[in-house]
Amino acid sequence: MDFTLTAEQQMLSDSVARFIQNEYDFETRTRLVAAGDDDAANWRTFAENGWLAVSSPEELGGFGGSPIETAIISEQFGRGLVIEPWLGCAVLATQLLLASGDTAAQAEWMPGLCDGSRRLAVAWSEKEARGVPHVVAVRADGDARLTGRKTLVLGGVGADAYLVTARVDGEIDARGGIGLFLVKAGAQGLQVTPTPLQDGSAVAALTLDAVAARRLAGDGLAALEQALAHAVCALCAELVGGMERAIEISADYLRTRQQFGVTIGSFQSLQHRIADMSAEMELARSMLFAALASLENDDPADRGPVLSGAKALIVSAARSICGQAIQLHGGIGMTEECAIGHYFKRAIVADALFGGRTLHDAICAEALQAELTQAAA
Amino acid sequence: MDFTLTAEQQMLSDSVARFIQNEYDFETRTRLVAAGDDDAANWRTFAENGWLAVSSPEELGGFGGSPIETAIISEQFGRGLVIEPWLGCAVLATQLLLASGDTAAQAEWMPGLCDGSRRLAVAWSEKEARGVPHVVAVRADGDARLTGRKTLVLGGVGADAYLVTARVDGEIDARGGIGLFLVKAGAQGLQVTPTPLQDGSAVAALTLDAVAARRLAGDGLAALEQALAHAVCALCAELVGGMERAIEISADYLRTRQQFGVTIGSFQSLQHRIADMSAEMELARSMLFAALASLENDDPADRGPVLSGAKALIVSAARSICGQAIQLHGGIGMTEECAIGHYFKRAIVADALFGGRTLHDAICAEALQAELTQAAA
Amino acid sequence: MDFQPDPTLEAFRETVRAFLRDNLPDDLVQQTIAMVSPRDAIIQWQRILTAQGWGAPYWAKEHGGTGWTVEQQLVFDEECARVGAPTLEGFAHKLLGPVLNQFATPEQWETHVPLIMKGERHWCQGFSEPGSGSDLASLRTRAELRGDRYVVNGQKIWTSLAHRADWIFLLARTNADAKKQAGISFLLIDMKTPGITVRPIISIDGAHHLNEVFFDEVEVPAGNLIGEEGAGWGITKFLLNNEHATTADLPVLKAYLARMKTLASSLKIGNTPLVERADFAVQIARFEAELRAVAMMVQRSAAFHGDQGHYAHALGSMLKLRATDLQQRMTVFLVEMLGDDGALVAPDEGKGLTSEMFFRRAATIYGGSNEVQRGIVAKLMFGF
Amino acid sequence: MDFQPDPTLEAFRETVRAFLRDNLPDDLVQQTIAMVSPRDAIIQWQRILTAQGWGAPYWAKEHGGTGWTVEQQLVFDEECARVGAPTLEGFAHKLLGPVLNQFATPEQWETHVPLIMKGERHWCQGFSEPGSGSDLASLRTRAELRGDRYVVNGQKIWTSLAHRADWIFLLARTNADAKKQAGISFLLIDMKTPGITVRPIISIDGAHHLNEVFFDEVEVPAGNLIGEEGAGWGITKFLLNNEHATTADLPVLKAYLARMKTLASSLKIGNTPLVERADFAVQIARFEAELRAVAMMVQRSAAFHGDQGHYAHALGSMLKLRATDLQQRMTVFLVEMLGDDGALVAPDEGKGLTSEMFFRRAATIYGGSNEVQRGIVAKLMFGF
Repeated sequence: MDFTLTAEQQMLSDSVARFIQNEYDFETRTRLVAAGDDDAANWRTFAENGWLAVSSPEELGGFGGSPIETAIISEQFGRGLVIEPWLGCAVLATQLLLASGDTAAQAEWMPGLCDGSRRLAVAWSEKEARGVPHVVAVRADGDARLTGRKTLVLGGVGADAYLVTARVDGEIDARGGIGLFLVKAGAQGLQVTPTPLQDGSAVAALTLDAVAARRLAGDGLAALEQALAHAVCALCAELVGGMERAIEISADYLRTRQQFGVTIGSFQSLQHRIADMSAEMELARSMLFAALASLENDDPADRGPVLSGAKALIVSAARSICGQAIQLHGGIGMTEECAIGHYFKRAIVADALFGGRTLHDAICAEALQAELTQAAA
Repeated sequence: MDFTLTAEQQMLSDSVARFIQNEYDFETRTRLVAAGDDDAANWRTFAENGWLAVSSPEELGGFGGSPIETAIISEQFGRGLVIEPWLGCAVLATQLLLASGDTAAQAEWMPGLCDGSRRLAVAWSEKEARGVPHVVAVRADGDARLTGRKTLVLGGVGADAYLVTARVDGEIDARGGIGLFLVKAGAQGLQVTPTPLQDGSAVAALTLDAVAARRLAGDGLAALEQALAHAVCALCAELVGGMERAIEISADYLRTRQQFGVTIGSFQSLQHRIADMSAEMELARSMLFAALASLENDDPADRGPVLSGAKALIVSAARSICGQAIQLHGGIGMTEECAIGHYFKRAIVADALFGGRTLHDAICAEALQAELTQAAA
Repeated sequence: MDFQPDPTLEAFRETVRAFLRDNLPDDLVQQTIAMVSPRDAIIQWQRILTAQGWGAPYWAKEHGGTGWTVEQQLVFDEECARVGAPTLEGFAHKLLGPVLNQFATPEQWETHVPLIMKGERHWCQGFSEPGSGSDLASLRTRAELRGDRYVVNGQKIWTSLAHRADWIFLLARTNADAKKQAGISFLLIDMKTPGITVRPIISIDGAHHLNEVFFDEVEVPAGNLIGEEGAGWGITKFLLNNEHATTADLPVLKAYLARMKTLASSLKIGNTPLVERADFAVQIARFEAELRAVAMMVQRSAAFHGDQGHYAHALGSMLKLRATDLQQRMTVFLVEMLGDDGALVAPDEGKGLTSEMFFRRAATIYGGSNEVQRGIVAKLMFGF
Repeated sequence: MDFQPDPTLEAFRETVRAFLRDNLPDDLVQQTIAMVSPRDAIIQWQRILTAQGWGAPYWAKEHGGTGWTVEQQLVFDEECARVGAPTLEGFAHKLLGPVLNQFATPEQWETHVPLIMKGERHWCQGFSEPGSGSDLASLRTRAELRGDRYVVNGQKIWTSLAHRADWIFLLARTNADAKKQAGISFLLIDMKTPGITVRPIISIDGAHHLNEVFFDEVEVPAGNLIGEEGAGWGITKFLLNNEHATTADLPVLKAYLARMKTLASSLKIGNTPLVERADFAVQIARFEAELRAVAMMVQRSAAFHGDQGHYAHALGSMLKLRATDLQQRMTVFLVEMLGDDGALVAPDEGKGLTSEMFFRRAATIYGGSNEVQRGIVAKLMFGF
């Protein structure tokens, strides 16, 4: 293991940080949110800088980076509260396409995903999935026509096509019988409803009524689980960046805000609070590293509880730290025009993405039970 | 509801407080612990002051008080970290005898319990009970001869007889088939092993090998659950007293201890800490009142989750507050000769008595599930 | 001390229930948990209450109130919240009202209270300023006596509902030379007076509750001063001391728990309702237990009503610490329970819960921040 | 940055395992989790290590150490803890050793280090005094130079293992006129020197680890001064900075987790092992996850080894905050798992766990209290 960024990684990190600083300050972001959509120009910038292709294999037009490069970008995006569908399109959809092993679909879509000219989004979640990828009620009939409803489709507004999980067989929560399908935007029977998130970004709900689709090759559920593992790591990296920035903003505020004739940073109770917040953030960052190590090294079967543990711990840390950051700001922290509350909003939304804390705790507990039962046998 | 002590209650509280102050200071207590046994003279004092009979019915030689009077005494005993078997003998055993409804046994034993000349102890817990009263492996044969092992018998050293739960029928965790038996000290086949607790008090483990016993009338399990409800309230009251005293001792220390040229009570972070400890203690005290209200007013079937919730919350508060009280003392708090650590020890022991936090949380959760299932049906 | 249920209180509860059953119009019933009701609903409901003789449920009989005990007031609040009755105009009833009853001249009282009872005069509170949050006594808004009028200049901030209030009660500095607290006075001002500008502040729940209020040469009749000049700080302490049992928001906490139970039954993972999972059930059960303790702490605090002693005051601060913390944890968990819907601005289920959760972040800031409360507890209980 | 496993490190782990398999005598294996081993066991084990060339596993080759990387050292500690090898004499290896390597004269080094490598000289640390806990620089023990000797008078407290130590390294004030930190020097003293009295302190786990040490006209050769007169504070900062990755006690945390898993399988309610209950399983699983994060934080902190920069130093303090908190929560839960046995001094199961739990209350006090660490973090990270 090596915790120091390589020269290339440092350059990547610096270039994203520069973009945030110069082209994505809080006022700019506020205007984007008010406009109700992300900015096509920004997506072009992402593509031109190679960020959209950073962790895709070279033979498919990518730069062959690892999840670490994705995490480096995500962390900076988290600092900037970027609302573009990086997580949904550039991470989740791209990784799902790669994991599917459907070489025809890859050949068709990867170039456009890498150069930013086209976007794919993943429609996997449903009302009663709550983060469990094999809870699927959307049905595919024998002609690969899909019917049902998908929620929380990240990057679903304006996507050119959707990767959709649908059930070809079995009960709603059976692990088997799930296929991965490609649905073109504008397909007959497909209704895409933009649903704004609390954090200012826009996702979509999909209603499918016998929509024509093409089934992709390979094990759809396994591919989705692989892609979700990447997405969870990217989200965790984003939250670590967000917490770090929220602490910096709070420290700046403590240095300037005066009460009782002194800066409030001179109060020991607030000094100790921000120290505890920092310690919690560094623990979360350490957890992110553990998740990345597991994603790189472990069998898919083993890394489930590691990633679930990371999601649970890091989201909890983000909610706690960003909530306290509001508290350190007092009244001003409660306003829409102050950046700090938006870090908290993102942390709240993050819990709902890819399954909440209670689910991930339960996944870890079940893995522990399996381990000990096996050891006893 | 009335939160003000009546004149009689105030007198009772004052008289116990006076006893602690004058005859049970920390040095005296330390000598008692070192001697390895409680003090017969103290027990006589308890009896002479009527404390042992305070919540027993008048027709059986008691003063007809409610659980509130028991709680008043327990709170003061908690402040003084009293090691005499008040909880085991004067509360649990007396209440079990009363709840059993066996009038012959009551007539035989109550006078001696009230005047302090005799002691009963309850042997209900077992290694695998962990607070669940109907987990009973000790067996009673057709001749009421008991065989098996009981743990954590409060007041079990020097008791004149034992009230023992034993299984006459069914599996180890069946709710039915449990009888309540009276076993005389010195009975053949009975081995009483003193087992010192972490907090300096002495309990006993009982090994029974075909010990002759007399089965008491009534539903043994229901009587035990009733008696345990009283004991849980008394223990909670004791812990509230203990927390309150631990906070007072810590505040005194903060006022006197000098570091960096000032008393450490001038540090804001420690001021805020002790304020939070106080708030947690007052919440625990409120919870105690809720438990007492439930014990007085609710059906036994309804008060289970109330008392479990109280046990879980109050023990957790006690561990947290008394642990922080050590921290406020620094190194000196880690020493056997400093009182503060002993409040923490009692809080740790309290979790093990009558079932731990995890069990009581689970009882509350199961009650909630039953409530919602019933509502849905 | 006893914990016997009070039969007269239970009878009172039945009376309130019956009244609500018979008198609360269906179109006034609100679905959201805690938000302030629309102005019209408040007015209409106030008239109904006044007609019943319940127009001032928190005040003594001598002041035209119901003369209910604190326990009765809690029952009234709880029953109203349970059926979704409109909120009362809290500034008038819980904050300004007791101040008028205690400190106003008969003329002042006659000017304002009848309008409160009719529901026709709504108030807001002008305490905080941009530079004076936790350090309230450092406020800088000036009220200068010129002849028979005070001329007010300055700025207030975080003024809840200023945009729909008719009048404001505020603190202003009438003596620049006096030491911090000593120069502060308590004034009532008609919001229609020239020179007042209200500017909205959008809070993180996306809603408009809060405002900035600017005062530019605002002329106020000298008769609108409550108490003596310079007595404002004492009046404020009196007012804030009445506030703690209210900041606990017990009826709202109970509504949160009820909502958790509903959601636990209706929401599912696959085919399994959340409540059947031990992991969800244990968290809700813990909230239920903690809420039981907070509810009893509210009763204890309420039983001290009027007592200005150290312990009573400190207990109020401790209640604020614990209740606001619980409000925040419960609302975060409620949003967590919503699953995907918890991320949405306009969810299928749980509408209003995310707003509620964001809004609750302010609970540890307003009414004296929790840091200030800890300082109060440390001082009152231990002399630090 | 990469998280590839290092094959040479895995090979090293195999080497350590093989060594332990072949060389750790059965009678030296200890069952308790974290306690310091008996003196004889330490000596015997030190000899075995030295014979292997591993007599100083934490030092650079130039100082006679193994020259292992920090990662290798962590592997070594972890493998030793896993099989229950005796502890090393930590004061010598982790605290004094690096100081001698950095600041001692060649003569001083030759006097002490070979005896450390033979296991024949055990040390204790004389920093804290009754009036100087968190405020270490206020210490009052005096060392007065008279001719070629320092004469030491004063008192130390919380001196771990002083009763079995051969020598003590301590801080004393050599210049009463200098400002607080400036007058402090670092001395080595033979515990057999006349005038030294050791008085036991029994700690709340009922055991004797701690002591008071009194110095009454204790004569110490001037050659026992490390560094310059007055350089003691700088040496102390160097020493404490090396301490954080150690205070995390990662191998011990891992042993706690292993113990939880064992107990979860072996202990039952009725016929049901605890692990089959979701309520126990989820708590252990959470500890496992948090421990994974702490373990990675230890690696990160260790990778800064030698870096005296602000961030590296602050990260060490943050690690101390999080790891000691975890130690306390894990041990309290372990005792909770024991059920009835958790209340007993001599339980059937879980012997030593309650002692361990009580002892861990000190983890947030020693090595710079957690309050001091928070102050350090606030200062280094934010300039407060």
